[in-house]
Amino acid sequence: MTDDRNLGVTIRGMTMPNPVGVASGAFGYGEEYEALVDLDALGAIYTKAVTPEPRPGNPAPRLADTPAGMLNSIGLANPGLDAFVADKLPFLRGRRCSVVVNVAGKTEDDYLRVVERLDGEAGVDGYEINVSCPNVAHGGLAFGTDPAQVERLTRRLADARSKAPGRPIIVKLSPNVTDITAVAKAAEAGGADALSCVNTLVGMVIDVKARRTVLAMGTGGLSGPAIRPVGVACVYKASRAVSIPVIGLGGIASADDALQYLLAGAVAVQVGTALFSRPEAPLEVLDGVRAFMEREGVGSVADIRKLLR
Amino acid sequence: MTDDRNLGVTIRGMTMPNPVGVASGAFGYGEEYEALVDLDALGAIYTKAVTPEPRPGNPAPRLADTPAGMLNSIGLANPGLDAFVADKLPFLRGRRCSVVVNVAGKTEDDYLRVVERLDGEAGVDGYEINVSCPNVAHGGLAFGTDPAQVERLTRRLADARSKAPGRPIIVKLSPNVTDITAVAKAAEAGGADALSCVNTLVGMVIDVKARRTVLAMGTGGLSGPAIRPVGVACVYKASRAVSIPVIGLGGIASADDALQYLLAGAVAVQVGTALFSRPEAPLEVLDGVRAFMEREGVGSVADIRKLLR
Amino acid sequence: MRRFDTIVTANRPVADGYRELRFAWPPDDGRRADDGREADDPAPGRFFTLRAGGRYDPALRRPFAFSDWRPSGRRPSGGEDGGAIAGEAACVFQLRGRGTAHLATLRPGDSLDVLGPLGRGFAKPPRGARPLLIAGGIGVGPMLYLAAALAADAAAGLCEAPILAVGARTAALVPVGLLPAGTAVCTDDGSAGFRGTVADWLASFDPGLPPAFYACGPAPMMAAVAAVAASRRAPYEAAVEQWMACGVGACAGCAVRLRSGDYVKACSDGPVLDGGLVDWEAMA
Amino acid sequence: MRRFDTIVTANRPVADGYRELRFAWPPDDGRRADDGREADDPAPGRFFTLRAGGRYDPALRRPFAFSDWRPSGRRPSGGEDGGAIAGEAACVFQLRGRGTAHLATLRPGDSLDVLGPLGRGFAKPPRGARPLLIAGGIGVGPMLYLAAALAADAAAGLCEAPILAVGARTAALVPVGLLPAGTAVCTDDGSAGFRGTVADWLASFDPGLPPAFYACGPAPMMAAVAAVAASRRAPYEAAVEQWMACGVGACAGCAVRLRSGDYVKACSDGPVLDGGLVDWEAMA
Ligand SMILES: Cc1cc2nc3c(=O)[nH]c(=O)nc-3n(C[C@H](O)[C@H](O)[C@H](O)COP(=O)(O)OP(=O)(O)OC[C@H]3O[C@@H](n4cnc5c(N)ncnc54)[C@H](O)[C@@H]3O)c2cc1C
Ligand SMILES: Cc1cc2nc3c(=O)[nH]c(=O)nc-3n(C[C@H](O)[C@H](O)[C@H](O)COP(=O)(O)OP(=O)(O)OC[C@H]3O[C@@H](n4cnc5c(N)ncnc54)[C@H](O)[C@@H]3O)c2cc1C
Ligand SMILES: Cc1cc2nc3c(=O)[nH]c(=O)nc-3n(C[C@H](O)[C@H](O)[C@H](O)COP(=O)(O)O)c2cc1C
Ligand SMILES: Cc1cc2nc3c(=O)[nH]c(=O)nc-3n(C[C@H](O)[C@H](O)[C@H](O)COP(=O)(O)O)c2cc1C
Ligand code: FES
Ligand code: FES
Repeated sequence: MTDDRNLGVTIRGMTMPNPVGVASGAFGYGEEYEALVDLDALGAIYTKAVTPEPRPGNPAPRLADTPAGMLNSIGLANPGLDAFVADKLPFLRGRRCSVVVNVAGKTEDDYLRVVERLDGEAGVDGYEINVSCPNVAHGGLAFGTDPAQVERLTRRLADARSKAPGRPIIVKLSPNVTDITAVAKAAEAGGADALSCVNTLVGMVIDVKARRTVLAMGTGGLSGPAIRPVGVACVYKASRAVSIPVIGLGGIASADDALQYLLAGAVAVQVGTALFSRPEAPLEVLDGVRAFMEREGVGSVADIRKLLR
Repeated sequence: MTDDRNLGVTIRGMTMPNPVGVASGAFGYGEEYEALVDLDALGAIYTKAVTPEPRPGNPAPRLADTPAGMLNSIGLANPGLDAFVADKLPFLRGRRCSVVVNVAGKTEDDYLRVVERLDGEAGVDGYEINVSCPNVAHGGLAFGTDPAQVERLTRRLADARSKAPGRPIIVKLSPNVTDITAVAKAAEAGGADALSCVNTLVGMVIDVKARRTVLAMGTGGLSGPAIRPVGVACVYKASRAVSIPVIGLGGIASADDALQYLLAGAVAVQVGTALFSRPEAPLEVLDGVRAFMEREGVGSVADIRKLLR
Repeated sequence: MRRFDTIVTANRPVADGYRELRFAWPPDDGRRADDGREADDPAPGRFFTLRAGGRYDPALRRPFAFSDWRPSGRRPSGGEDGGAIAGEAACVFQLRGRGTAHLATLRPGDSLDVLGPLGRGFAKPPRGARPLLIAGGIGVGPMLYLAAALAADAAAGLCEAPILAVGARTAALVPVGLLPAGTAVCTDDGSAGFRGTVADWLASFDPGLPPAFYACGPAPMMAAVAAVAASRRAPYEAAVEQWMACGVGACAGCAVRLRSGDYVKACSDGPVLDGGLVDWEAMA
Repeated sequence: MRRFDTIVTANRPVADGYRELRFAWPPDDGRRADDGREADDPAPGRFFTLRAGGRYDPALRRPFAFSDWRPSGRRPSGGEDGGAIAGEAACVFQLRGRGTAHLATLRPGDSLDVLGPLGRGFAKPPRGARPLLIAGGIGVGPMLYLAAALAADAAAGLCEAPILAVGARTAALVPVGLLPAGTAVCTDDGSAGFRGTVADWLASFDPGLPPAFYACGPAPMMAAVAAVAASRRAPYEAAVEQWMACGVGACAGCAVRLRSGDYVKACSDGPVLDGGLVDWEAMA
């Protein structure tokens, strides 16, 4: 039997007990799912985005149903940095799983403020930099689509990390780009410790009867199994373009889905949308990955990719 | 009752009898589907890509099943320009529906050769320029992702059109770009008469048991209902960025799906992957669009978009 | 709150385009607590979500309000089966789209994937107030359940007897077989009961006592009740409807706009909200 | 060839992980023509595709070979029902993934969406040749049908009697109930019949007459038969398997590589191909 220590994944100073995390925005700040999921069995909780100021979020409706997927336009709704530290972090502190705070903002300085403040707080194990948020305007396009800006932001964040130098900077990439390897390389050049891949695709659903977009904001982010082939292709390409680890996500609902990402080159995965359908999905994914490793005699999660022919 | 003439869609010198066509690559050269679909009831047949030389296509397997979609890596398999004219065009000639030839190639000159030769042949009503084919390498990326090259190619094709100046040049856009409006504007600037939107998304499926990609080529093009929200968003954006007409496609399986595209800004639609599941889908789509126009009292297809709130 | 797989016990049409779905409720779940607000109490106004199709399509579960709930137990008298009473829950659902189309195909014995109970239910009426229950469309399920619960409370002397009014476009849309005796039926076309909307009916109705409003239905109806409740300075417990993803307060997807401009979560702050605070215009 | 909606008539397990699905074949469809190659003739080796799930998920239909087909007709003797015989078709399918998992849930009376008949079937054996039919795994369905058709032809003096060999890993995977008398069963573990692969069995078998090979099964088996057929300079009608999208020759998705390097379409050039020409290595 594989020793469970072999399931651990280390990124800079953070060691996740296992490779299966829950994706930002799908799991709130953990507490909400406590009755449904054994949090201590997870590899990591990636929190809902934290911005310096509280954000009410976008107008409603914010959700739409799509074939094998969904759209969301939550709009980074969150209580803000102070309330996160006061009200949400205490619950997360002391969990067995790693706690990665998803960081967002309107400006580069916003991101810095969040990381600098959290560096002084115990209970945070790493940062996931949400440069792929459609709400952060930059020349009309989303922030994370410009390699130069991604590199600069990453460098500033990596440099700012003084009090808690062991905490990894994980840059979360958008699939809405012509060439994801250019953004991946830019993040690596800026000093990112890892990438996570992918955020949502831009999509729209129109309510034909009502003759308007279902989402109040028009477009939103497409997630769920529908986008899994896109995510797997992105991870395959990104993991071959950089030498830092890549965390895979997008449409993972079963162990087989997660193993596609791990074979494609990821060292860990996140489960997002599937939580809504089946809260225990991440634990089932973990069981399946563990069983695969035992069956195939793989010593560590990062070795799974070597099995791809 | 709406007079059927109101269903017609005119692009340059081509008038499609109705707005519902069948997408390139999903309907061969028409003949294959003759037993299953009344071709004369279609608005247009967009042929499988035609290249100057015959192409055997990519190694097999070329297909993969995905959630609410599929991947293909056919690789522009086609009998070549001469065989197309000799063996395929005669069947298409004289159909009541418009015949739009999907044009592809390795170089700009390849595209020119196809259009120049076909300009001398009766039975072709327009050209759909497949600049979004992942097989046409250009600096490591697909051709259709570089606005400057799209503009130049479009201009060369538009200028070359001498014998049959009425035939529209329809540039088919890729969704695999950071900013689809930039490519749309480039095509318009180059003299395109219309755009079609979207081609497939890049995706990958890994067969975990076999530990290899399902497609022999690794990645392929994702199509089907899974990508519909992406296509609708692209049409919404592209149709607001240009003043030439936009033809919408991507995951259309029902009239409601087509109406989403028409409300988003398209003047016509194409049905691709849904044909595989239900060959009569385009005719059902047409019936539904006609019924919608009657119910809503819309005089022409192009007016449907005005109904969007 | 728990996700569990159970068994459909009944699925039958109750009006044009409406069905009642009943399913087994696990014996160890949902013991009703005394304060009526316990996490596992399937109280009136609370809801559950169903997987309505394949494993991941639709990706979003579908929320439905309890229209009935009975815990498992034992008859004190015993009997052939040892007096076992199986637990059961139900909802009344309208056929709308692909999720409910799938639910309509379920047969007794089919498996059902349930997550619940979720959300905040209805508060008890103030002492001495007349509970006025207004249901429209898909709102009929939760109001039936509330009407039954309040009738039982009233019989036990805990509150005044409730009055239930059900509105529909036409008679065929009213699940008459499910309505308790004395229900005021209102139809827009006058094909049954009072001709007009429930709001019209309300305007002409004298509850005798100070009213306490409870409602669930389409936004215009909810807004009309809000106006009446405001004019009578009466409490208004309003069950809202909004697209949901997680159902547990984690995703902020089910935002409902309040008149203050703030957003609350339908799934965890609601679905029962103070109807006077909700921005009903934004819901339409 | 036609897409039509019909009704499941039977769906039962026939071996571990294998089921036989039977469904009504429309009366006006698939009259068998004399040359056995007519567009609407559900001849052995030809196939149909099924929608195996929701309206668009899976997006690709699933192909299955006919394992049986009976046209509708009338008994000359008449009878209570006027002598009506309903048409029926069948396949034997293996549970592999989500599509076949869905098919396994179908019950008699359920609706079924069929597109067919498709593709090219098996050619008749040359006169005086012994038809040797080799089936492995999911290849058993079409070979059963071919065996029955050739047995009938033989009875009518049109060809020699066929010999059917079925290979499987172990006895539990063999649909014994469906096999005609005299079938050679081969199991890798020797749990039934001949111990070894069908290729091993073939090597030791003397057909008496010059053989004509027919096979459907996994690529390694198909390759082994190709080797034997080549060494005996015998014809080899091989039914191939490949992912399909359109099923009608339009999409070029079902490419099968020949040893020449060319590609043919499994759906319209095949599924029955000259087994000596196929690049079996590329199929593995
Ligand atoms: C707390 C709560 C309790 C509910 N209780 C009931 C009930 O007891 N009986 C009942 O019939 N319905 C109830 N609903 C609504 C029910 O969830 C939807 O009708 C159902 O999800 C529709 O699914 P569908 O796949 O059939 O329709 P879809 O095809 O998904 O949708 C059809 C249309 O219905 C609308 N819609 C779907 N779901 C919602 C939703 N959750 N909120 C707002 N609009 C929606 C959409 O605008 C869409 O256009 C409740 C909703 C909530 C939030
Ligand atoms: C002409 C033809 C006739 C066939 N006849 C039969 C038959 O009589 N009985 C039978 O059991 N099966 C038959 N098959 C195979 C059958 O189509 C597949 O087993 C079925 O589609 C699997 O669907 P699924 O959704 O259950 O599996 P999926 O989850 O889609 O696939 C499971 C695995 O099966 C493989 N697979 C699926 N479909 C195919 C395919 N078409 N070609 C190659 N590999 C595939 C894939 O590699 C995949 O990993 C035939 C295939 C063809 C092309
Ligand atoms: C409701 C919702 C909210 C999300 N919020 C965030 C967020 O705040 N920050 C972020 O980086 N990603 C966010 N995402 C994106 C997910 O983390 C993930 O990248 C994406 O959904 C793809 O994974 P999935 O298909 O498993 O859901 C959100 C996704 C959903 C569905
Ligand atoms: C099997 C297959 C082959 C295709 N071949 C072509 C092609 O030759 N040229 C082209 O422009 N698009 C091709 N496409 C893309 C489609 O025309 C269409 O843009 C895409 O599939 C999205 O539409 P859909 O979801 O309705 O299929 C092909 C798609 C499929 C599925
Ligand atoms: S549905 Fe997720 S917060 Fe309400
Ligand atoms: S499946 Fe389309 S050509 Fe064979």
